[in-house]
Amino acid sequence: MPAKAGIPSLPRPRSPPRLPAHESPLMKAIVTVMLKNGVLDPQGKAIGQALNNLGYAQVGEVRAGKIIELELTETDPAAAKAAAEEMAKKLLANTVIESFKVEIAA
Amino acid sequence: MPAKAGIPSLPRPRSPPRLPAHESPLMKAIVTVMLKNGVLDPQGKAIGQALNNLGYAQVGEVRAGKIIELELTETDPAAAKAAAEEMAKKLLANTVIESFKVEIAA
Amino acid sequence: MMKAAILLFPGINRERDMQLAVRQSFGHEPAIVWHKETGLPAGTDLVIIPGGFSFGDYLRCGAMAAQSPIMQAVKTHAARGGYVLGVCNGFQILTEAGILPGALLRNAGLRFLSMDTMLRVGRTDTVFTNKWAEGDVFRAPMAHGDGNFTADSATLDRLEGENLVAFRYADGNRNGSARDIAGIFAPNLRVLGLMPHPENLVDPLMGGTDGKPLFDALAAA
Amino acid sequence: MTEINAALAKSFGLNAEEYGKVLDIMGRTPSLTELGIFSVMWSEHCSYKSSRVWLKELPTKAPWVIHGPGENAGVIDIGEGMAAIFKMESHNHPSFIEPYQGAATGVGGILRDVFTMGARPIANLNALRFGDPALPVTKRVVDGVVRGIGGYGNCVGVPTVGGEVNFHPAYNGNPLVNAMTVGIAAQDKIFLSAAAGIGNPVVYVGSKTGRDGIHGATMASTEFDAASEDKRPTVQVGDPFTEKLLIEACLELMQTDAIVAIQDMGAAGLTSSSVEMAGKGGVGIELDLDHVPQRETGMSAYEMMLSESQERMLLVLKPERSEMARAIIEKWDLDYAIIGHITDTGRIVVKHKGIVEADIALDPLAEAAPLYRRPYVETAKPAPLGKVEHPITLADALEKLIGCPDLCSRRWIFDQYDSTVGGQTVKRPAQADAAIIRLEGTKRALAITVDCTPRYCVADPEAGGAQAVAETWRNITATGARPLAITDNMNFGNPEKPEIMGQFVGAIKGMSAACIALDFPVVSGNVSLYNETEGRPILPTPAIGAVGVLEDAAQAVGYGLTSGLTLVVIGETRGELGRSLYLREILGREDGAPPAMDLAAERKNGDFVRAQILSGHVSACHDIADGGLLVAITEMALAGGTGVDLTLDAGPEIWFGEDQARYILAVQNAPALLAAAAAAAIPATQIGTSVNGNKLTLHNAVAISLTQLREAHEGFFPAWFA
Ligand SMILES: Nc1ncnc2c1ncn2[C@@H]1O[C@H](COP(=O)(O)OP(=O)(O)O)[C@@H](O)[C@H]1O
Ligand SMILES: [Mg+2]
Repeated sequence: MPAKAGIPSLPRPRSPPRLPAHESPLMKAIVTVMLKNGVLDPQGKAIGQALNNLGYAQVGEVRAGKIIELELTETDPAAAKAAAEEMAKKLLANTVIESFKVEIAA
Repeated sequence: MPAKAGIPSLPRPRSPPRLPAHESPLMKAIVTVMLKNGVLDPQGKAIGQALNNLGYAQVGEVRAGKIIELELTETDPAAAKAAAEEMAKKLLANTVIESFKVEIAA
Repeated sequence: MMKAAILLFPGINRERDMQLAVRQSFGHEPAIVWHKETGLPAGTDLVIIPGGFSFGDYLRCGAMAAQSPIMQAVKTHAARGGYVLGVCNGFQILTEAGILPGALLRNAGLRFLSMDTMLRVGRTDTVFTNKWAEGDVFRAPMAHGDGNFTADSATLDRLEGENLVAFRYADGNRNGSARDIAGIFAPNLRVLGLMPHPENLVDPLMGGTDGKPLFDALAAA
Repeated sequence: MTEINAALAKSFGLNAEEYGKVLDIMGRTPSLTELGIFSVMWSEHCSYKSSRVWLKELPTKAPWVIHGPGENAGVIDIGEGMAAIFKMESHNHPSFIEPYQGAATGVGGILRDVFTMGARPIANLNALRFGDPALPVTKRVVDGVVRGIGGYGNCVGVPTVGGEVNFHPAYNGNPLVNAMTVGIAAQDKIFLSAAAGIGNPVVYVGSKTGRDGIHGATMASTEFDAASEDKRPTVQVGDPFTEKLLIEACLELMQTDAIVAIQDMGAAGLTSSSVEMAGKGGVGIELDLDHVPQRETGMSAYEMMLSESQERMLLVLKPERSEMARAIIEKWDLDYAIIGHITDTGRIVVKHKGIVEADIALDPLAEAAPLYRRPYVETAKPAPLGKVEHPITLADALEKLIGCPDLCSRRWIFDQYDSTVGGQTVKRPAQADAAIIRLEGTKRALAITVDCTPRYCVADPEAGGAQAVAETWRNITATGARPLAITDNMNFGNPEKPEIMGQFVGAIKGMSAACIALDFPVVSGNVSLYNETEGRPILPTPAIGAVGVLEDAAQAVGYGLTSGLTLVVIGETRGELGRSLYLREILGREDGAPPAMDLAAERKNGDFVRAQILSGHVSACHDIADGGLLVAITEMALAGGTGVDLTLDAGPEIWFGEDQARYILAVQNAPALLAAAAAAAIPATQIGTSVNGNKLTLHNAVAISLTQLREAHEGFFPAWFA
């Protein structure tokens, strides 16, 4: 379509603008969030029971957690890890009930 | 959080009964379940936006998944892995929209 | 007369219910405040955080809303001794923001629970509960997937010891909440969070007026 | 490069003749994108090619109908300048492949059909049909569907207030998930989809486009077999949070004068929305796909045009309002993009990366769409049921019936649905024959219900079609509301089989007759064909959703009994057991003729009952349907927690027959009611009283404990999912 006068031709960038791809080497942070030991895990328990019922007698305790993979425009793995840890503390995990772990994959 | 009295810290074994602990060496299977590529991930999208809004401009795509840790009374890692894979296919992952990965930790 | 402000986060869906209850008891419209605001309307006495699924509750219930700009203002308001009422998602947001202790986990049965429940009133010397008598039992609809209140035993002991449990489930604990807790106060008794919805029973046509005393009490404060 | 030929067209669902028409219209070999556009626009789902000639027979007009079929949803006048906007839609195939997401996206889709017209959704309902509960797969599907409906509806904050559930082995490989949404708008603020204004921008709002559900519309138009497993990438994931934002953003934008036309992107996404908007407006449309917000990289024009990504809308805006519109949409964190403009060419032109990927004249695309008057054979009228033996006592039969999967309490289901959000729910599930939802700021309320009895439809589609309409009318009447109009969801097997087409035709005839007799027009609907698995069709299931109005919500009655009332049956009880649940559950038979329909009696009895309710003489009212008289009485006793003493001396035919056009009224003043009925020549029979206590006592002094009946009634689902 020949760009029609008055029609903006590109959707505007959304908050906040990110770096163009060639300037932003990607790093992946993998944040694993689990309920703390001692916090009852109804989901894990239900999964364990379901597996036992399916005949998997070898299944003992089951814990269910979340995994969040973040693509980060960072070059330094240590900086990436520190940033992801901050995000986990601030938002991704509720440290009242959950613990987390951050791993960096290039 | 200290375990509350009265809340058993382990789900009670259900049918079929398992071996007593001393006869059942433990192995841990970690099943990671993620949405398949191309499948919309509303959770990941919302988390990414929230992180951007918090000022983490370096965060690009975010994918959210589940992690399920199984305690298995198995001795052979290969058998444990095969069993966990079967469980994932059967119950833990919805293979219509999710893919999974199994790791064994002793 | 209290000046009330209802916070609106994206995904909140019981703001109209809350408006209706407030309008009926207060005789005037509450302000509606968008989550991206950084301040509350001047003269706000009571902040209400209604139920719903803020940000879809996609990470944890209330987690993302707790980080919204307006929550700084709510923290300041609470620290200054302002009144705050959080219902359902509002309660979850208050715990995620650290304004109330504990956390709300998935219901023990892992299913959404939508039904009436009976609540027993704890203390009645608060601005929220003074229209009830201690031990009164009243009906309130609940509608939540994550109402399983949890905290470490020291916190639970403290809540009980300081008489900060506002309401307990009186007809069975369906969601698994620790010590049957349905709602709690902050130590200054000016912040209340609870899971069930008194705002959904304030008119005979809704099936009863069991929840109205809460709003009448606030209106009279 | 894929070669475009008849074989490819066939794999897209176009037969040789249809592909021939495509070549005629194009005058050349179509591009892949063009072929994709033709195939989805001419799919059964979008073109109604097998059903259209018959749907025309349905009555669609009444003085209170504002928009009948043809718009995104039907619109009726409900007084005080307000309109109710409603529709029902199926998500059958997706719900079998992935029950949670299939059902969830079904709810999302029907919501969009309603709020796209300017209505705030105020109620959701669902009509569900599942296979044999003894099969593990049935349990998995029920669990997923119920969670999916709840997961979506609860999150968007629209109360789910009613529905129905049946089980039958005919649905084993093909469950039915029909979702209905009702919304409210001001009559002078209703938005339509006809595009207008040459040069006006075409605006995309909502979620980004991914490769979801490509060819979903085509898939919904073919039979199921084992190979369908491979079509799985078409599964879409619902995002109710984004839907909620979309509702609020659209309703906010609709308060301004920015919108010229608006249409949700449903089945066949961008293709059907753009083609229909331009087609209806008699204009042309040009799209530049470069501007389409994309979730994935490297998407082709074909993929973007056919994607069924959810939570998206297409708008035509006044150009001078587009920046204001952008501000509103972006405030709600949604994507906003101008992706094209309206032209005067009468063509749809699709460009991508500077290349014209499609250029099709809109008129022939619509007008030459296939239209089939498929051969059909009428279903033979079933032989009436002869005399039957009764192996067990009334008490035992009642206990068994009240706990069977088709009659047991649905509490386990509706307890997972938020039914009170919005603060306007006057009667929740299992309190009245229809849900009652108040209209904010007024005394008025709507009464809403969905119904169908497929076991009647399979025996006699015409009687079954009429019965489905009549039952919804009766359910609304039983609350005191005035029935206004219906929406339908026609779920049938493969229309290329004459006997299936015969079922369809019969159902339409029966529905039409009932609509006319009851002044109850059809204002919207949906057709779902090819509901077969390995050649075995479902029971014909014309699900009906209905809406009525009460001028004063406080006049609504429920069916829960209080003590001290007299029970009077209105309508004639002949004791027909053909196709009844008693016959199936107690005698293990599914034969005979379904109860005869007498539409004149239906109308007369119902008008009488409604008048009695509105004059304040009725404390509780229940229609008599599945399971018959004794089951209905038991439901009233259980709902009110009150005992019943029955004086009527009768056998199983009378107690369990499913004769139509009947109600049970519980009143203080029975003589007055009986006299009024006699004066109006309406059959009325006093059958007993409600009493303090915990027993249901039969005429022969046999007493059944309500506790025991309650356990049977409430037990099935919790035990199944324990
Ligand atoms: N799928 C469902 N979702 C929500 N409510 C339902 C569903 N199925 C049944 N219900 C509700 O449960 C109650 C009993 O259902 P049903 O026995 O089919 O009612 P009736 O025969 O009186 O129409 C009704 O209020 C109905 O709306
Ligand atoms: Mg019914």
